[in-house]
Amino acid sequence: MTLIFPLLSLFIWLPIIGGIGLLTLKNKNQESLSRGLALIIALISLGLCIPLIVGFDSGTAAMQWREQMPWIASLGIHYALGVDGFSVPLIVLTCFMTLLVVLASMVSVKDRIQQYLAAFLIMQGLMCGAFVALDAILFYTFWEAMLVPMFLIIGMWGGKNRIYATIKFFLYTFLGSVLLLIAIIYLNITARKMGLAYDQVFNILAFHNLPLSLIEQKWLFIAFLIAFAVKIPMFPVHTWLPDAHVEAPTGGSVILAAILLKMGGYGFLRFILPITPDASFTFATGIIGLSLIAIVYIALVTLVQTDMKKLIAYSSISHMGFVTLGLFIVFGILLSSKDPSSAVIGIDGAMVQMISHGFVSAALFLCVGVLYDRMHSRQIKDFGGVVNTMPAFAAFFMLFALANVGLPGTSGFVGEFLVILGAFKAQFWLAVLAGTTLILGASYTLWMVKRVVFGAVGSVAVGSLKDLNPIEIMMFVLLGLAILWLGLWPAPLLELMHASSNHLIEQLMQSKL
Amino acid sequence: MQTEMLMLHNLALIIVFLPLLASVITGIGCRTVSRTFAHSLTISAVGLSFFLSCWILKALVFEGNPGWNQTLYTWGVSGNTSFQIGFLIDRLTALMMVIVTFISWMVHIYTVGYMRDDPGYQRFFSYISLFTFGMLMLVMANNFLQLFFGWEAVGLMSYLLIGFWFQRESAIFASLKAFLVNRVGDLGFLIGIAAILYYFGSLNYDSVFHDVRELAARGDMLIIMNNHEWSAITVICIALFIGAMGKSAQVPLHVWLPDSMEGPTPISALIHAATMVTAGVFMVARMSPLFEYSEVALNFVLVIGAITCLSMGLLGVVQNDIKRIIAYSTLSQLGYMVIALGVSAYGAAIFHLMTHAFFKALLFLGAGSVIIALHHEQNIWKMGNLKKYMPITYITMLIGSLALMGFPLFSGFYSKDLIIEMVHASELPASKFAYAIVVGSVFITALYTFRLFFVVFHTKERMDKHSIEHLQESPAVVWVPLVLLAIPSVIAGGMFIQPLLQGYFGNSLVVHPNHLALTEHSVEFKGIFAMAVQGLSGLPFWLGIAGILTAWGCYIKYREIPLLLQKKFSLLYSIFKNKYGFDLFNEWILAPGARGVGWIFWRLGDRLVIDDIGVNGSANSIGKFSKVVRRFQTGYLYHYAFTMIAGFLALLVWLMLT
Amino acid sequence: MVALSDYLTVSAILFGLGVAGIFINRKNIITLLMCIELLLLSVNTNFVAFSHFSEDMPGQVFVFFILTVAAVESAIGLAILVVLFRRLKTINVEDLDSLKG
Amino acid sequence: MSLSSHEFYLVVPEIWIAAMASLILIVDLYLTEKTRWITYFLSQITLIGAFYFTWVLWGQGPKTAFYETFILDNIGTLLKMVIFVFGFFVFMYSRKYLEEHNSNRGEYFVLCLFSILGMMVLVSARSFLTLYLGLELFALPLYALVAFVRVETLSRGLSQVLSHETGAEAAMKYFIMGAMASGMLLYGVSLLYGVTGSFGIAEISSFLTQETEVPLAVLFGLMFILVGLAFKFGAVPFHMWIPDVYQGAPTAVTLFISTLPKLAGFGMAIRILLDTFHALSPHWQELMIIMAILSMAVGNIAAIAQSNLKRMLAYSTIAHMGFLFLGLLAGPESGYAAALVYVIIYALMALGAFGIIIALSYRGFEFENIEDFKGLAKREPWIALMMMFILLSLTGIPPFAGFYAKFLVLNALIHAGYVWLAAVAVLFSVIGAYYYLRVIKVMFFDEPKETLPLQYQKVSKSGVALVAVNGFSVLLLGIFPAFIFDLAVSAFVR
Repeated sequence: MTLIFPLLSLFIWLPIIGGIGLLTLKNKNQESLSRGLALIIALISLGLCIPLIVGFDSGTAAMQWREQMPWIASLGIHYALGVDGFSVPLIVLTCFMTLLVVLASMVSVKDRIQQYLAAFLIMQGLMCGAFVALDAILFYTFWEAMLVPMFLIIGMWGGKNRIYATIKFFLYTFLGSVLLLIAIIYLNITARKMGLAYDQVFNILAFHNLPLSLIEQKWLFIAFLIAFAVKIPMFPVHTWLPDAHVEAPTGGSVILAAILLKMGGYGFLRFILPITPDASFTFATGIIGLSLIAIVYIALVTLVQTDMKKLIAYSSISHMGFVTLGLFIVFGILLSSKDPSSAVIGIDGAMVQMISHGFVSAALFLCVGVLYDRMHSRQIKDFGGVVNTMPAFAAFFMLFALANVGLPGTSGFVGEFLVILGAFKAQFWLAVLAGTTLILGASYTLWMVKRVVFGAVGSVAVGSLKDLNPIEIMMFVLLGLAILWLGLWPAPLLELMHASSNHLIEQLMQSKL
Repeated sequence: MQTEMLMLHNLALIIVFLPLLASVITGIGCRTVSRTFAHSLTISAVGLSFFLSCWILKALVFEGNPGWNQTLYTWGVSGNTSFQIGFLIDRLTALMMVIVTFISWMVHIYTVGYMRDDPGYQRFFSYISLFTFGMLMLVMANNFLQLFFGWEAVGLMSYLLIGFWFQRESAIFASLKAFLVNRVGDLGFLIGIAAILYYFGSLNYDSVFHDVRELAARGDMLIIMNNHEWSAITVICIALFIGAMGKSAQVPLHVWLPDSMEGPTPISALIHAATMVTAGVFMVARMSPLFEYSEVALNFVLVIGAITCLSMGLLGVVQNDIKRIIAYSTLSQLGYMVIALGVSAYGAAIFHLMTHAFFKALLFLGAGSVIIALHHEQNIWKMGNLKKYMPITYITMLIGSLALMGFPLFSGFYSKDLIIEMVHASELPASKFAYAIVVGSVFITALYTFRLFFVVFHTKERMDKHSIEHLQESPAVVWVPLVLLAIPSVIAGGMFIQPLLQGYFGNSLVVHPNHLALTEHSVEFKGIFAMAVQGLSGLPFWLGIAGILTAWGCYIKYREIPLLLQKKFSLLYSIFKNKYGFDLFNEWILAPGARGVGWIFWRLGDRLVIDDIGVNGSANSIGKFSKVVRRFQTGYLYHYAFTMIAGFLALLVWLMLT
Repeated sequence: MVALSDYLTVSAILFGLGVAGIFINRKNIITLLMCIELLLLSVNTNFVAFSHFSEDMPGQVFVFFILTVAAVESAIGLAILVVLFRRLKTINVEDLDSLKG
Repeated sequence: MSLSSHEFYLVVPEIWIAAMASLILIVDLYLTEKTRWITYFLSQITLIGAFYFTWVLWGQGPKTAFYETFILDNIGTLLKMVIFVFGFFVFMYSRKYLEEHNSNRGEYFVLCLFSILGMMVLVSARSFLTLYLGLELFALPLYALVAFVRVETLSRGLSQVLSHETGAEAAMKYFIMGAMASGMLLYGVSLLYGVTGSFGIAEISSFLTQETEVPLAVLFGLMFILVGLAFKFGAVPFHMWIPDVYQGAPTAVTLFISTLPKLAGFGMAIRILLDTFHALSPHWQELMIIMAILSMAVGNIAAIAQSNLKRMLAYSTIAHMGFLFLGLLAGPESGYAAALVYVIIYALMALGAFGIIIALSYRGFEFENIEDFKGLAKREPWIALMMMFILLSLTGIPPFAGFYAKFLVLNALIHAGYVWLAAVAVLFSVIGAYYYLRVIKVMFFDEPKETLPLQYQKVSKSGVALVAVNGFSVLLLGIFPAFIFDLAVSAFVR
């Protein structure tokens, strides 16, 4: 056994311990101290991504940076960590977003800043934990524990209706995830019956190879689906999202949209597809149908929203529809073409869409946050002509809106493009229906931009708005660069997960029956 | 040779990225850089691009360089598909590059005068340079991904430029409308691209064009609906053409173009007349190897073009806004180009695209000159007799008008006449119908063109006193581009028709052996003057003359005729006035319909069914149930005891029964 | 000859009376205490009867323990009753309803 | 047959507690207000000593004594040790409460010690005779404790809080119901005795194993005994006493009732279900399933509408006992161990929850309404945080201990083939999550109430420390749950 540097543990525990440390800080100027400390921790976390990527071998789908030690030995539960091409980008995204949230809090959060930052740092550790956990129970632990800081963030720093929103958020997701636990235990029992080694009985990768009958797979699929569908969220279990987003403080919305939703997509990649390939195949049509409903129906709903955050939240649902669509058209492609590698496009599209949506939705929420800080309103009707007083803001807002529209050259385009290309391979009408997002997405986004940013100065309040301060500009520049980079040159990202996508396709092609 | 190619490769890069660089610099620093800096930087960048484009054109045309396909970088690899960014330079591209950079350069210069007092001066230059970049990306692309990038980039720029005066409600409305309508087309375009990837496994032009014959031979069919199969190529071509319909404003996706006149006039000239709207035409020409294999698609193209050509020309006759008249004329002329595409006369389409770019830019800039002289007055009925005050504008506009109506020897004559001949020669089922329309449209073109011309430059002054006092010829930065554009508007037709017919485009355009009209025609070509003389005896010429005379009769001599006609055919007039109801449909049925459906979904689906009934409903019912359950805990001992005994007995019964 | 079943029937009736007394009586708490005694007595009857008929002594030993415990129970019950009466000035079962819901 | 001195060696802890309790009872008579701490001190010594003596006996089983009426085995020993540990913490929490409510008299500790003695007898019972005696010994002091009067408070005429008045009512209800339940248990025992001719657990067990046809009287007996058992746990429909007693009793007593009796009840369940009726498991498993589902349903649903925290926690107890039943019915392989872990962790959480109520209460003011917790996070951030830990643990959110308790039970349940039951159980815990969240919401999201009755006192440092130890042990047990699980498994190794 070779001793390796516990990089992944660092990703988890550095922010968590930092967050706890922040809570216990007692000092005369503890506020500025905690801001500084949080910033340093966030920066170090982001810095850790460099060795993570540099040391990552994108040529193999095997887990890397592995760590494993017994945790609850008698049950075979391990503290097992590892990353592959799917988790690395998500970890980077997580660290990046936390840094942004910390930056954003510099100007906008004044109430209980210590706890606020601590909650987000702990959140970061937990999210990274979920992305790197290879043990199902460890994953579940992080997955569930995440609810708590988010619950507090929405409840403590949220808007008027925050209580309803946060309890709804908690219960919705909790309801989804309890069945996940049942499914995990069921798999564990199966693994034990198979006589798997004791360090394998809760291992997610070992789950991938368990032989399961179709009926078992179907039930497992449903249990997993409920958990992940709520997180993504898929129609019709999406209604927690608009409420949670609207009421959450800016940082909460950012993390919620940028990373928490990705948990659902990640769950599909890590659990549903490899563990229940045959059931996934059976249910693919249904999931694709739900995805299309998300894309079209939700887009229409988005059109009539009057609250900016709600609008962006609904648009998130619509965009996440592409993730599930991308993942499940794979089966259609595999059916219609014999070449398995042509199906990779669906997985790639879904993954890029997740990362991109992370950046774009976060950026848009930050934009709304910037406006909210100044006007204390999120209603579209209260704005109008913001560009007159905040030209720099308007420029960034425009950029992010265009990324949301999926304009080529921005990250928003790449995922949708790949998924639509893939959808056509599966079925002509799928591509057409998915493609309606081109029109609907542009409609709701740019209509909002029109009403908020453009036009003559709408009110006295808008007339006295102050443009971005340096910290906000820094945030937006970072986001803008990320969005453009991903849009103009997604090759590094695609390369990073190349092997993992191929591996997933192989797993999907191999029936467990 | 090696080094020369390398240099040309780098030249191509420079051509594309100079405008981008200039735009980014002015854009980021738009509040800090001076106006002079902004315009000198962008003008020199685009100017340099123009000269370098000329250089490349020279290398291709005169030095026998066959063109090349260069790869810039790999955008991404997914599965077995590799997406590359690169440039395909051939004669078609080179010509487009020259047109684009030239028009753009002219507009840049013109803008210095036109936008002199605008607070968004630097921003404007940034936008139009960025537009130039997008357009160059579009025409130089060697793959569909990049084509789509350029396609959307110019769409974006048109959105931003139409809404340039963001305080005007009408402008931002028009910009949104333009973007959305274009997106409808883009949906088709994207489907086309997806189909190409599906059938060809690649998005690169060369491999697609290489494999198309094989695909056609294989005759792959795509099941659209049950028992409804379409040939794959037809689907691809129609889908792509739907994209072109959006960009090139073909019926029914034309509605954005007239409204886009809300943007500053240089934009109308640059985007909505000369370059962007022709992107669709260019794209179809570029895709000629595909379209040639689908008769159905060609017929579709032809019919759409014909409908647009006639119907939009008719609308031009009843408009009163100087820019809108020209906009409708643009629509009609785009119809001509699309018709040319439909009959496989890609060369003629590109030719008309080029001549049209010159004279339409000229007309727009001329109109802009008038508008700015009248302090942003656009209603032609508030103008009149401007020839007295603005001689240069007057003359250049006259040249533009003659070119537009296709007066022999002017550029428009050659291109338009060529198209008419082509349509005549075509053997497609729809060509008879199209022929009638192209010929008829000549009359209408002349009518609306000279209606505008006469009303604006002749007749009485109808401006208010204040305007008349300040009325004078526009400054040099405005009229110099007019003159510079007037020159090609006259000579471009004569200059280029010969090389065009003698196979200028070489292998960059492909015509199926069955549709070889254009090359056949070249045999009969006897020289530009001979063609002009021949044109004098043709029906189109006389129809044009009739159009001018009618305009003269109606708007100078007998002013009461149009009013009489208006009364007489009031129904027809109101149809024309309402632009066949497209806008009404979109604004009163489609958009509110979508919002209404969205609202219903939201309130009924999300709020009522999922939230109120599903989520909150179950929560509330549990809450209510909780109150009921609570009531069982009465507090009375005897109830407690009874529950215990009853429970005991029930369990006992269960135990005994099972 | 009295058969085992007769004893058992009697004790079952006693037990039933005790139980019914607890939930039918709505007036006096002391009645409840008596009912509980009745329950225990029926159990005792059972034990003694079984013990006798199976000639097994330990059953009757159990009865002694039950009797002792029953005494203790009564003591505690009455003590609580006293406290209750001091507080509420009532020993009505129906008045014991401040804790509910 | 004769008794050997060796047999007395096995019951040293019991003797020690009995002797010490009697001693304290006497000593307490001679103590003044100022020296009252001696009672407390002696009680804790008693528990520590008992823990030590039991510790010595660990691993020495299984041995029976006193004519097969007493058994020393690992499960009993472990339960006793856990009972002492919890008793120790209960006393620590209670001391301050008793002082503040002017009822710092020896009776509380003495009664508790006697009750503990009863529990010890109960969990070591090898015969229904000892089982019954243990049960009564553990229950009777509790009836008295619930009615625990604070005469001083009354005479000084300070403002009275509901629980002072309701103690007697709760005690009466508890007493009547308890007596009825033990009567039914006894009736069942008598039936069993009639059929098998013995009330020794071993004899009955072997009788049942040999018998292929189950006599009807045995089923009746089983049912009656199950009632006695279910009553102790407060499983529906034998739960009616729980809310009233939890709410009505002084919080220090509620604290005691909500923790230790659950452990003792678990011992009783093992003695009855595993030791006696193992052969009839198909029969009682079905009944347990029904009671478990009913308990989870009624407990979780009724808790939602509560405004009194003690009462809400009482209903939550009912729900948790339903979950515990699931572990018990899941069978011997891992179910009992899982249930044992569950009951220990549940006791820990209940200890914390009621302990926090005690820590927050002060002279004349019971901190028992959910409303009182408004804005607690601002006034007592540490206490609020610990309360949140405990509530989340009760909900079953990892990484808190409650999650692993639930996880182990579910694991056992699914292993036994009851996947559907596991699904039902988790769905009910989602409903349960709501009322726990509501308390967290009140503590963290609401603004503090403007005025609190009487003079508000901040929780003392030692109180916070005690709560923190409790809260962090909930967290730490969640992060490192392995040892407690191993312990539970080893308790069932024979």
